[in-house]
Amino acid sequence: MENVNFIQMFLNWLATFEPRVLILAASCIGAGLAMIAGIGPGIGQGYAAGKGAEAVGINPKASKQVTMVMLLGAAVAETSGILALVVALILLYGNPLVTASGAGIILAAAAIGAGFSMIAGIGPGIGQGYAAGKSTEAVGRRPKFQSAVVRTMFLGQAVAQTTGIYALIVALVLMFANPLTKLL
Amino acid sequence: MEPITGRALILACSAIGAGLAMIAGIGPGIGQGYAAGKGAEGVGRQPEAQGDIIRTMLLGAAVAETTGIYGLIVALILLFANPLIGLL
Amino acid sequence: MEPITGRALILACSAIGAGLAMIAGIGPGIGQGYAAGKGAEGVGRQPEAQGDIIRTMLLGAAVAETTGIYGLIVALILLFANPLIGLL
Amino acid sequence: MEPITGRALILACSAIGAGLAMIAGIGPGIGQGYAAGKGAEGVGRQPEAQGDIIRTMLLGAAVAETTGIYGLIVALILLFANPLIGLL
Amino acid sequence: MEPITGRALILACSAIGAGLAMIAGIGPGIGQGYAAGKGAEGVGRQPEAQGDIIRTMLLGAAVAETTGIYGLIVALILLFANPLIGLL
Amino acid sequence: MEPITGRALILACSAIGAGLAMIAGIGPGIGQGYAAGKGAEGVGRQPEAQGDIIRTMLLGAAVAETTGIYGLIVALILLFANPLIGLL
Amino acid sequence: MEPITGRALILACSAIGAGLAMIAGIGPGIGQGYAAGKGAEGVGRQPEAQGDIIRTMLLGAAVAETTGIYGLIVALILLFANPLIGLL
Amino acid sequence: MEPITGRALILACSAIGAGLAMIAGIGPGIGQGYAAGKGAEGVGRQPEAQGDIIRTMLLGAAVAETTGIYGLIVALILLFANPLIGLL
Amino acid sequence: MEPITGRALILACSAIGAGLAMIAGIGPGIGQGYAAGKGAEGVGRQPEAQGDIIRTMLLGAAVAETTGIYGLIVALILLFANPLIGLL
Amino acid sequence: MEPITGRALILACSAIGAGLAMIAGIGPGIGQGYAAGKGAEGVGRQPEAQGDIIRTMLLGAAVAETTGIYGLIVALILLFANPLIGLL
Ligand code: NA
Ligand code: NA
Ligand code: NA
Ligand code: NA
Ligand code: NA
Ligand code: NA
Ligand code: NA
Ligand code: NA
Ligand code: NA
Ligand code: NA
Repeated sequence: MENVNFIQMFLNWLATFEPRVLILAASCIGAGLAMIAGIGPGIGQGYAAGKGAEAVGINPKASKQVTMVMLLGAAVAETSGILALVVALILLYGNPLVTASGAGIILAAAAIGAGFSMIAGIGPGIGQGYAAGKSTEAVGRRPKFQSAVVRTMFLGQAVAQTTGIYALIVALVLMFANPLTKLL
Repeated sequence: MEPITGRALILACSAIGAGLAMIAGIGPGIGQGYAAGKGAEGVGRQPEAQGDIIRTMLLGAAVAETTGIYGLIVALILLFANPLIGLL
Repeated sequence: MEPITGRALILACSAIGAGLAMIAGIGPGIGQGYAAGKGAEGVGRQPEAQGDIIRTMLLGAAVAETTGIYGLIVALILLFANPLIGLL
Repeated sequence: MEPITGRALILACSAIGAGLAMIAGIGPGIGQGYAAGKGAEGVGRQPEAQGDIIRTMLLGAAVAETTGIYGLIVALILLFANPLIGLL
Repeated sequence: MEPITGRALILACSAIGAGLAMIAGIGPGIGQGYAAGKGAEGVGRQPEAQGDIIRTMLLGAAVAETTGIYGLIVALILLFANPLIGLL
Repeated sequence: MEPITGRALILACSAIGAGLAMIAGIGPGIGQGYAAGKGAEGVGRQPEAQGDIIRTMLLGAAVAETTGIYGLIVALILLFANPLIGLL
Repeated sequence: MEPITGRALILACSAIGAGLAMIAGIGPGIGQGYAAGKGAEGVGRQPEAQGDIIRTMLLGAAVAETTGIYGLIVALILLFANPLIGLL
Repeated sequence: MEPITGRALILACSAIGAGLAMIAGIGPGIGQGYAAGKGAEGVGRQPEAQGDIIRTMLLGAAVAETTGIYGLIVALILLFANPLIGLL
Repeated sequence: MEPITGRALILACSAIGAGLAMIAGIGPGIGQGYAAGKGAEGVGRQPEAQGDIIRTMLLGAAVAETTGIYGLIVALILLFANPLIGLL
Repeated sequence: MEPITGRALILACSAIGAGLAMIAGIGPGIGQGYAAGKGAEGVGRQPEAQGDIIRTMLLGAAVAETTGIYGLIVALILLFANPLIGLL
C-alpha cells in the first residue's frame, strides 16, 4: 500500500481492463479527434464560396466558369476532411488495433495518436480553400486565362497537401504497422 | 458493489469522442459566414445578379457544410450505434 | 459507501463531451459576425439595396448557424437523452 | 472518511464541462468585433446612413451571439440544473 | 490523515473549469482590437466624423464584450458561489 | 508520510486553472496589434490627424484589454486569494 | 522511499500551469507582427513620415505586449514565488 | 490482467507525442495554400510573368514546409528510433 | 525497484510544461511572416525605400519575437534550472 | 508485477512534451506561406524587382523560422539530451 502513488493506482486501474477494452475506448476518442480536421475544409470552402458569389456578381457572364473553378478547388480542399473521416471509420468499423499483437496500452495510445495526427488536416483544408477562392476570383475577372490559373491552383494545392499526407502516413503507421509494440 | 466494466469505459470515452467530433463545426461556421458576408456585399453592389450570387453562395456553402456533417455522423455513430461495443 | 460505478463514469464523461461539443459555436460566431460587418458596410454604401443585403446576410447566416446547432443538439442528447446509459 | 462517490465525479466533470462550453464565446467576440469595426468604418464614410449601418450591425451581431448563448445555457444547466445527477 | 473527498474533487475541477471559461476572452480581445484599428483608420480619414466613428466603435465593442463577461461570470460562480457543492 | 490531501489537490488544480486563464491573453495581443498596425498606417497617411488616430487607437485598445485583465484577475484569485480552499 | 506528497503535486501542476500561461504569447506575436508589416508598408509609402509611423507602431506594440507579460508573470510566480505551497 | 510496465508507458506516450507533433502540419497547409491562391491570382493578372510567379511561389512554399517536416521528423524518431527507451 | 517519487512527478510535469510553453512560438511565426510578406511587397513597389522598409520590418519583427523568447526561457528554466525541485 | 519507476514517467512525459513543442511549427508555416504569397504577387507585378523581393521575403522568412527552431530544439533536448533524468 505504501509504494502505491496515484499514478500507479491509475495505471493499475487501467490494467484491470482487458487490452481490447482500452483499445476500443481509445478508438472512440481517436475517431473524435480525427474529425476535428473538418475545421479546415469548412473554412477553406466557405472562403471559396464567398469568392464565387462575389465573382458571379461582378461578371455574371462567366458564372458557369466561375462556379466550375470554385467547385474544382473546393473538391481538392475536401481531401483532409475525407481522409480524417476514413481514419475515423477505420477506427470504428475496421479497427486493426484490436487484432494487433502488443501491449494494450500502446495500441490504445496509437488510436489517440492517430486521431491527433489527422488534426493537421486543418491546414491543407484552409489553404487549398483559399487557393480555390483566389482562383475563382481570378477566373471571374479574366475567364480566358482559366487554364493557367487552374493549373497554378492545382500545383499550389498539391504543395499545400503534403503535411496532411505526412499526418495520414503517421496515423496509418500507428494503426497498421505500429513499430512501438515491437520495442516492448 | 459493481465495478466499472469495459463496456462502461468504452461508452464513457464515446461521450468524449462525440464531443470532440463536433468541434469540426468551427470550420463550416466560419467559412459559410464568410460566404454570407461576400454574398450580402455582392447583392448590394450588383442587385441585378442577385439570383446568381445567392445560388453560388448556397452551392459553395453546401460544399463547405460536409465536414461538419461528417463530424455529426461520427458523433451520432458513437452515441447511437457504437460498433466498438460489438467488438467487446 | 457507494463507489464510482460505470454508470457514473459515463455520465461524468457526458458532461465533458457536452462541453466540448459547444466549442463548435466558435465558428458561427466568427462567420456570422463577418456577415454582419459586410452587411453593415453594404447598407452604408447602397442604402437602396438594404432589403436585399439584409435578406442575403440573414440567409447566409442561417446556413452558417447549422454546425453550432449540431453541437448544441449533441450536447443536449448527452445531457437529457443519454443513449449511452441504455447501452450499459 | 467519505470517499469519492459517482455523484461527486459527475459534479466535478460538470465544472470542467461548463468551462469548456464557455469557450464558444471566442466566436461571437471575434465576429461582433469585426462587425463593430466595419460599422465604425461605414459610419465614418457615410454619416448620413448611420442609422441603417448601426441597425444592420446590431441585427447581424444579435445573430452572431446565439452560439455564445448556447454555450452559456449548457454551462448553466450543468451548474444549476444538472440532469446527469438524476440519471445516476 | 484526511483523504481526498468528493467535495475536494469538485472544488479542484472548479478551478480548472474557471480557467477554461476565461479562454472565451480571446474572442472579444481580437474583435475589439479589430474595431479599434478600424476606428483609428476611420478617424484619420474622416476627422470630422470622429464622434460618430468612436460612438459606433464603442457600441459594437460593448456588444462584442458579452461572451467574455459570460465566461467571467461562470468562472466567478465556480469560484465564489459554487452550486455543485450543494448538489453533493 | 503525508499523503495527498483534498486541499493539496485543489491547490494543484488551481495552478493549472491559473495557467489556463492566462490563455485569454491571446485575444488582446492579436487585437491590439491589429490596432497598432492600423494606427501606424493611418499616421503615415494623415500625419496631421496623428493625435486623433493615436487617441482612438489607445481608447479601442483599452477596451480590448479587458478580457485579458479578467483572465489575469481570475488567475491571481486562484493563486493569492483562493476561495475554493475555504469551501472545503 | 519518499511517496508523492501534496506539496509535490502542487509543484508538478505548477510546471504545467507555467507552460499553459506562456501560450498567451501567441497573441502579441501575431499582433505585433501585423504592426511590423503595416509599419514596413507605411515607411515604404511615406518615407517622410517614418518617425511618426515607427513611433506609433512601437507604442501600439507596447500596448499589445501586456497580456504576454501577464502570462510570463504568472508563470514566474508559479515557478519562483509559488504562493500555493504556503496555502497547504 | 496484463500490468503496464514503464517501458510500455513510454512507448504509449511516444505514440501520442508523435500524433501531437504532426499537428504542426496545420501551418504549412494554411500558408502554402495562401501562396497558391496568390500565385493563381498573379498568373491570372500577369500571365506573361507566370514562370516568375510560380517559381517564387514554390520557393516560398518550400521555406514554409520546414516546420511541418520538423514535426514529421520528431514523430518518426519517436516511432522508429525512440531514444527514450534506451534511457530507461 | 524505485517507485514514482514526488521529485519524479515534478520533473515529468516539467517536460510537459516545457512543451506547452513552446506553443507560444506560433505567434511570432505568424506575425513575422506577415511582416516578411509586407516587406517583400513594399520592396517591390518602392525599391528606393528598401533600406527603410527592411529596417522597419526587422525592428517590428524583433518586438514580435519577445513572447516566443519568453516561452523558450520558461521551457529552459523548467529543463535546466528547475526551481520547483528546490521547493520540495 | 514491476511498478512504474520515476525515470519511466519522466521519459514518457518527455515524449508528450516533445510532441507539444513541435506545435509551434504552425506559426512559421502560416507566416512564411503568407510571405511566399506576397512574394509571388510582387514578382508578378514588378518582375524587374524580383531579386529584391525574393531577398526580402527570404530574410523575413528566416526571422519567422526562429520560434519553430526553438520548438525543435526543445523537442530534441527532451529526446536526446534529457536533462530531467539527471535531476532525479
Ligand atoms: Na505542404
Ligand atoms: Na466540405
Ligand atoms: Na452550416
Ligand atoms: Na449565431
Ligand atoms: Na457578444
Ligand atoms: Na474587452
Ligand atoms: Na495588451
Ligand atoms: Na519554415
Ligand atoms: Na513581443
Ligand atoms: Na522568429
